[in-house]
Amino acid sequence: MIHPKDSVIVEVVTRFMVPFIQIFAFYVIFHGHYSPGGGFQGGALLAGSVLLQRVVFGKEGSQSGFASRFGIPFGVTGILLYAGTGFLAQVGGGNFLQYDHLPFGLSPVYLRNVGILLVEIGVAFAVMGTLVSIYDDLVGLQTRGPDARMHSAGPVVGKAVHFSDPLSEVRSGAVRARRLAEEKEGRDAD
Amino acid sequence: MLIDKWPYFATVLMLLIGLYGMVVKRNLVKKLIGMNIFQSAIILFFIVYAWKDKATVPVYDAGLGDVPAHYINPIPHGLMLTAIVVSVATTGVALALLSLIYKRFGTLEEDELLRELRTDRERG
Amino acid sequence: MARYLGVLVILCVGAVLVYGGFGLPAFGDANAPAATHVSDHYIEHGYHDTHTPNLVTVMIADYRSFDTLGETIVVFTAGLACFLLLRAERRRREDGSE
Amino acid sequence: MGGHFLAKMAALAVQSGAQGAVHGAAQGAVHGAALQTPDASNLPILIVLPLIAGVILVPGLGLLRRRLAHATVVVVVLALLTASLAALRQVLSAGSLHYKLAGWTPPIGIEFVLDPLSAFVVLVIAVVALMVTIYAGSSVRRQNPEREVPFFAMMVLLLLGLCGMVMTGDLFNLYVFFEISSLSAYALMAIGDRKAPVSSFRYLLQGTIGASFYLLGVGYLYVLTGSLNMADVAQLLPQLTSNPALTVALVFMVAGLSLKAALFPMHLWLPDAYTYASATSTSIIAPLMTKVSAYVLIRMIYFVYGSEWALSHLQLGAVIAWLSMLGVIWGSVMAIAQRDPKRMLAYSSIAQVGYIGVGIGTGNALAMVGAILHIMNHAAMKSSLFMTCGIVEMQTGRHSLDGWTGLGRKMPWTFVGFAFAAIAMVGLPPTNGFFSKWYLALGLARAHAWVLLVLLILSGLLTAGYFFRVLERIYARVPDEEGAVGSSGAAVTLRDPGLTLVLPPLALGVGTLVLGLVNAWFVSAVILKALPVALQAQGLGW
Repeated sequence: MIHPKDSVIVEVVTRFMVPFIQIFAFYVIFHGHYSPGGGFQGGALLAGSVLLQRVVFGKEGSQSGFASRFGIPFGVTGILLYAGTGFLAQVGGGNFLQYDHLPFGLSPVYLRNVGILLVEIGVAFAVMGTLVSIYDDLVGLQTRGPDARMHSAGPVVGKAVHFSDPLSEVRSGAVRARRLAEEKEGRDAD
Repeated sequence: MLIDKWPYFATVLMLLIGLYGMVVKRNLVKKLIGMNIFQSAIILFFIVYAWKDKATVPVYDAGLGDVPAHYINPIPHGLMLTAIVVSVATTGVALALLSLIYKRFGTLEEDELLRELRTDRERG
Repeated sequence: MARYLGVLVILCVGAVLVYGGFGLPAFGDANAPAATHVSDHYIEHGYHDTHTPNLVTVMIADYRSFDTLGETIVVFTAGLACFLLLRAERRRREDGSE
Repeated sequence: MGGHFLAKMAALAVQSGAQGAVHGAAQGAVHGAALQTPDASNLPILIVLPLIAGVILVPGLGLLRRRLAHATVVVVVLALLTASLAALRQVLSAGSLHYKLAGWTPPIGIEFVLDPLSAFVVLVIAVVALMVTIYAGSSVRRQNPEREVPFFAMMVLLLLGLCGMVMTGDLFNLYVFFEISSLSAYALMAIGDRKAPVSSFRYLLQGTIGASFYLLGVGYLYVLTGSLNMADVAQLLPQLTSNPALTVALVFMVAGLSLKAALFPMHLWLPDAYTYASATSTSIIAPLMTKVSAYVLIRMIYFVYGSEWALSHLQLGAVIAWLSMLGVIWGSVMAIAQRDPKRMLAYSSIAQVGYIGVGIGTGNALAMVGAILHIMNHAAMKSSLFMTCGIVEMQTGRHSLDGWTGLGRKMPWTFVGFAFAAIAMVGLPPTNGFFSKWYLALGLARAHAWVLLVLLILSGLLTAGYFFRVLERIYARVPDEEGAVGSSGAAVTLRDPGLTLVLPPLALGVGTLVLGLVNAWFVSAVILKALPVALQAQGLGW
């Protein structure tokens, strides 16, 4: 695995690339109506941008980009968007996923157009969250936050869920500062 | 006559290579790679039969109109998009299992694992 | 022994596939059933039904959108499977209960 | 919010079911809001919608509060059960239901088909799922507390996959649901014993071969017909019967599905997977996964290819019947040799799926009644047996049959269900296990397959061999020592666990007896209508 210590170039190029990858991903999702592309491809690209950060900045260092605890919730959101669109069409009087009954007040053709877009966004959400989540599980990232509650053996403590940011340290740059200090120490020791 | 269908036989060959990896290789990662080749072969099989001579990608173009002969068949492409996703998902689960196996047994060689598997459950 | 058995099985599969090849339509045949039956409907009506030129998108997200919902759920299943197998496992080890 | 939503769905299901009888009497304010046309035609989607909602809600609510996960699954499964009961009633009284997903008519879009056969299998799934869900509430909390939420989410996904497989009328959509159920099954199978991931990985490889072979078969069918809709394909196929590619499609589909159903030469993944997985996983996967695959096999052979051509071509029917019968004998013999109760049940699963295979291969009305009846019987029996195994493991920590000695006196209620299920497994008269084998035997006699008939009776004796051995050990012997020590080293008190653990296996076990008692009515009211049309005409006479 590439480690930040290995090369400044890799780090800088990654920082430079990630926004472009993400923009391109959004282009792929939203331009899926007109050219090859769509939810899965765009979602995979979004996940790719996050995974690039994971690889280059390490497990803890890239949490500010996309925290691991969001993986499964993103997947749930994606399915919710997809199935929700389908159910909305049913509420509008059609069959499940029959977009021309979506209650948006457009002509059927454009309703289908919008329906396709909504659905593709749902797919992109689910694919992005899930692929990142799979990667994080595979490389073994320590997670804190809400999903830790999903499998803590003891009873759940506290009524309210507070989404306190367990990684504020990372975000504020404290971790990075510490790492740089360590690095400097190491170099001094040499 | 069979020469006309060479892409089909290419996918058959690829499928057999994948199957060989899955059945004969003794290392679990190699089996997984075989599985991926195998699934890709099936995906290619569908794609091969989406092709029409003298046709272009299935993106509507006002110049070409909605004449079926001008576009290749969109169905296999859509189906295989789903199949690719399924393949990705299966690979993900398989990798998770492999990392779990490696953590517990320290090996991914099937022979060694089977030896472990055959020992009595009472003692294991 | 098992190795040769495996190779034998694979050769059988290959033989069956080659045999099946004789019945398949020619490569690129625009009049094959696959290229005419349902596919024609998608190409002819796809754009006019949705104003979306990409017919593959129309097909996966409208005509066969339930497949794509299934596809999304498959991916989600895989994510949840990794979660179930690896993250919970790690948690247990941290607790020292194994 | 979630509960309210699901309650609404359940209410809708009940209402749409009731409408078959009351005919629109209740068309009023309650359901007008959610669905403008809440007539019976919405039932197919109402079976799947609670499960999709469950897929979203179980992880969603589980993130907030761990305990909500199980409650949500219970609500979801209750909704599923209500919808499937209503569906079966509706389908039996008013004929098949077709639901056009996304509103497109079938060859263009995907459809859900509820005919008597699929409605029946969905009901079987729902009943077993409800029992296992009640059981899992306690067992998961005791065995894998740290995995509660993802475990239950996986269970809902498994059920979604299975119900989708049963109801879909589209070949490729079936593959998608196939993979949903398979992936969740691999994951569920991998938790349990230390070795579970290894057996689960082998299951994954072989299961993927099976699913991919099925997909290859779909590919051939698509290339030959240009359609993916089952009814449409079935209509187009008769013109193609001389095409070698169609033969290959049939062979690959049957091979792939037999692999998933663990029919005889392709059962290799099953014993290890069932043995090492946790009892809760096994008690939901063992009764449902192989049975639904067998159902898909029936669907393909009888409804898509047409049984006359498919079973006579290449002598496929005879091949399936003979191999399945070999599987019955082999599974029973292997089961006798086992000391581990779960492994014994796993081998017995191979044998029991073999019975279904014999029925499919024989292919006359009587044998098919036996096969379809056995899908239900085996689901109920196997679930009950595996749940009891899990209880013994939890209460005593013992993994060997030796440890079961005299437990019948220490844990009386636990073993009532086991005893009934075991007797049904052997096939003694008042239980329903007898009737499925009885119809199977009649079917074999009508097909003049005398050797198979003799083997069928012999296999019954073998089954009796291993189950009576267990029953004798449980009830007729005195336990070796008082207050025995479990494998974990801690002293165990041998007594019945709580009600939620005892009740489900008991209910399913007693259910086998009740279904046996009302058997004649059940066969004529449900199973006969579930037969393919060609076989219905044959009738049950000679």
